Amino acid sequence: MSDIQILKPQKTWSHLAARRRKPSEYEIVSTNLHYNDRDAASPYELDPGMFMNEWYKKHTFDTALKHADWNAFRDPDEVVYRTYNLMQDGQETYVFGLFNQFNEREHDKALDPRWAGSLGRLYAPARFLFHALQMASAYVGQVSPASTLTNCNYFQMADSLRWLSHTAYRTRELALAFPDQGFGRDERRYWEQDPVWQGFRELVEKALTTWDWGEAIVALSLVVKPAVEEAVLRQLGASARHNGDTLLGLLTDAQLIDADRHRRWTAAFVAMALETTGNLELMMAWIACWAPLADRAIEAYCGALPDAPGAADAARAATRDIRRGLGL
Amino acid sequence: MAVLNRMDWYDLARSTNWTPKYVAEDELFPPKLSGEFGLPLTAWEEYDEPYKQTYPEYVKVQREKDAGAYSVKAALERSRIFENADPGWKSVMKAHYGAIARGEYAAASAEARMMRFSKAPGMRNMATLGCMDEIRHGQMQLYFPHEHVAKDRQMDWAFKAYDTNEWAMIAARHFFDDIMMTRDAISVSIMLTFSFETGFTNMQFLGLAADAAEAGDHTFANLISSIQTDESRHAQIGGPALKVLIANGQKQEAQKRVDIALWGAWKLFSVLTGPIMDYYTPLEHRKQSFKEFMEEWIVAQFERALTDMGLDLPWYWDIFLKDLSETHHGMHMGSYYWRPTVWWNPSAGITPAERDWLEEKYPGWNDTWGQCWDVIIDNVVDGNMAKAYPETLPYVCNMCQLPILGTPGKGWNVKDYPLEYQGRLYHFGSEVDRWVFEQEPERYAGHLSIVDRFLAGMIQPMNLEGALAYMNIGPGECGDDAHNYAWAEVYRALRAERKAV
Amino acid sequence: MALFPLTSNFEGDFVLQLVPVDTENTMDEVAAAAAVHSVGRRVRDRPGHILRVRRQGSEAFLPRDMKVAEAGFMPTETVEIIWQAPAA
Amino acid sequence: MNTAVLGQAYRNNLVGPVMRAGDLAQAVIEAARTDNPGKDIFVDDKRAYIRIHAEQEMILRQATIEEELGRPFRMNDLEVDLSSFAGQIESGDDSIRFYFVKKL
Repeated sequence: MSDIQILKPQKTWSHLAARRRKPSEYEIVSTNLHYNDRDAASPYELDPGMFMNEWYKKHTFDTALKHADWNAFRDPDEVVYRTYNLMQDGQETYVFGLFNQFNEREHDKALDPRWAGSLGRLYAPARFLFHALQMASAYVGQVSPASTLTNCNYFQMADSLRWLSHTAYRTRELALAFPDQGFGRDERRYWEQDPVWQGFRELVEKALTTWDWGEAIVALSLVVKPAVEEAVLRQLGASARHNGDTLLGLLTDAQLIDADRHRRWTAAFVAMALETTGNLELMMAWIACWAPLADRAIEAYCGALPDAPGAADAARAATRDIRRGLGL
Repeated sequence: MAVLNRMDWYDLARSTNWTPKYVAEDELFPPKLSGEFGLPLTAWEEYDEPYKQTYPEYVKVQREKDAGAYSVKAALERSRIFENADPGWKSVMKAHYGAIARGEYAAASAEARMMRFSKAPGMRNMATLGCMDEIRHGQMQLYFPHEHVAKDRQMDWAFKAYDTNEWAMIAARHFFDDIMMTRDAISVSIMLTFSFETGFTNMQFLGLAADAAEAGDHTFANLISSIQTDESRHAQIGGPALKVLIANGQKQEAQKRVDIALWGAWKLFSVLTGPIMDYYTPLEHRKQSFKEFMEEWIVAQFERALTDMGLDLPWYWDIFLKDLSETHHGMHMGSYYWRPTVWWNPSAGITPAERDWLEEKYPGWNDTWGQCWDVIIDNVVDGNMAKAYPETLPYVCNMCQLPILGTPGKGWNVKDYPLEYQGRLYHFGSEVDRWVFEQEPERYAGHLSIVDRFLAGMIQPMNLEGALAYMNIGPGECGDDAHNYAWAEVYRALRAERKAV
Repeated sequence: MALFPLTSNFEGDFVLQLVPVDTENTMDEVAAAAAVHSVGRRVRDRPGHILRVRRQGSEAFLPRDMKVAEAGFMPTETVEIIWQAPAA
Repeated sequence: MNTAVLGQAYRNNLVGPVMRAGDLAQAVIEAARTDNPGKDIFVDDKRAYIRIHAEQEMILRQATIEEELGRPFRMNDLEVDLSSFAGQIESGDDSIRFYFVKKL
């Protein structure tokens, strides 16, 4: 046999070698990493009919949200693990610097006790909500059909833990400043019983039990997260500033930097999804189904924010603007 | 400084369980994904992770770790360690990266399953960090070998291996898919983090680092030992889950999962780590034998920890101890004899000096594996290469997917462990492999081993060329002797000496 | 006449191997087919010895002229190929 | 070694860190001696990693390591070089403890 071609070394992985552009560090370490798309009958190397194989066949590969090559997705920020920590260590140094400074200046002692009461009811319980975002991102990540999408969701999961951690930290500080306001004790009760949270609770409980990857990512990234970020970060932050709580305003600003990054990859994802005929209508239908829940959540929550008369309308409009900006 | 200590606010960050109202608890935490142990949310709130870490601590420490690993890599890039390395050592790196890198990335999704579906809030936060760790391990172990990809086509397999039906990769996927990709959150914590990561990853990431340091490959030693610092944290996810299960009368279920995972890990390491430690690593750089590393990490450290948790030694403990001196010699002989089917160049590792070392570490080696190697050596020395390559397939185990083998020569004990199940005849490499199958046949029964696929006509043409094509291993990639049979010269000289006498 | 897969466990060798035989082959022919993949590869020839076939777990050899079709094997069943000294 | 001896290897009570080589490992060795008075500290240097063990229990304190290093050190910075450990672990704000519950 004289026609045997001996394979020669190439400049990069063979799956990237055909392209003209030199691959970036991001592409070398992030693309095409899942191996569960090798065999349509059996994502995992076990009995094709076993539970988890059926789960992935149904919820990942048979979703109605179609694209010929999800692996072509690229995070516009090209975040890799190494740069994530660089970036977030810097951000955490900033935030903990704020905590330190404001604590030294006895910021909490200057807060109006009535505002402290509002924080106990409207801020501290948010750790449950942020944790729900953490869980939802973990799910969407593990069922995403491309590693580049998975990674965006896992970094988003870690960012949600970051928000939760800030909230827990501030809850403890506020407990020290206002020992009789129930900080560190009453959050679960507020989250489970107070009407201001029930909209968000219903929204995330339902989002967390949406198993189809396509619907889950649309619900989380285009409905749930925008609603949470516009109401519980932006509008809460504005209300905080109005009530002399500069620290919370600065904190939510810092967290919104993460949210902006999440929105950039979401925009790239939506643009890619819209390349396939039928996805527009499908995504619009999912949004139409989820948005009323989110609107009710925003209404209930923002309606209770002190000194924030237009908060609900502003937050709801902002979620619409985000989607409209993406062609949805 | 006016910042709180970690423990002032740590508990609040893991007080995140709530009672769902708009969906049922079993919908929020489906038993098949959360673990079918019948324990409610409140039972899992007792879970207390012993190795605590917060988000700000995490990003700081991890940034520092990466700064270390990447700067060592950058500093040593010009020292041409790869180019100058012994071919046996290059094979160590190729086997390692191919079998490990994307498996670690996949583990991120196993961690994400614990994050989403565990009912223990502490576990959910630790698994969030564990998931991030595994992204690190996947990405670093792709970035580091990538610098060698232009020098050696086989290095492409650091990425490509997981996409192929190469037989060792079928085995690797079968194991990892079984213990981490297809299990519920609690089982993942027991099988992946407790059984695999507190046990076996130490073998690959520290034992091998010791050899790498001896071999002068400081980039690799530094990389893998740095990876293990993450493992040592998130591997602690499983321990407290075991304690919760034991406290709630679920010891048998916990023990079974440990026993299944430990055995599968052992089989995979017998083919991956055993040969590279005892045959590929140049003799002068071997810190300890594979068996000695196993004794240090698995018997003395892991099994001791397991008994401290309140679990028992696996029921197959005696079989395991016996196999520690045997199985990997067969795995090495198999991957050497069938070397065109692997993506690295196996080092034979059987010069007289190496055989003396093997005989010292494994008394009786010459009378057993040595007997088979004598025949292989004669064929190579005589130039009878047709006989030094295979013409059929080894029969592989329907559980571990590795050749069914045993001790040859004077200690011949090779045995099949068959099982007829629903009209199909399955073959297993040991009593334990068969036992694993019998625990949950529905997980495994419909899977086809590479031999099953061959017999089903899925591999065409039905010869070595067809098999190589099926395994996606091309000319320029498939393995051959690491040293191009240079070792045969030693035996030629010995023959000449004997004739002269 | 039909192709029939057996698994060979060859005395002195280290691994089971797939050996395709024919239903019309005798046990001597099965042993010879198995030997191709072991003898002179990893197992030294034993001049003067013959090779016998038995089921795993059985002490008794199958008759040398028994055909595969008559032996009642399941496809891929493991057979042991054992050296027999000339005197035996 | 025969399997009977090998099989007994788990019957030990040694606990403590397995550190990557470097100045932190050296500081931990010294801190182990200081923080565990009256205990023998076993050090096994394998070049790429160093076992630092004691019988049944070992405590390491942040302040002691900081003193040995001569620079600021936070307890969780130990993780940078803590590749593995024998025993169970208990991590606190300013100390870390390795221990076994059972004595074999």
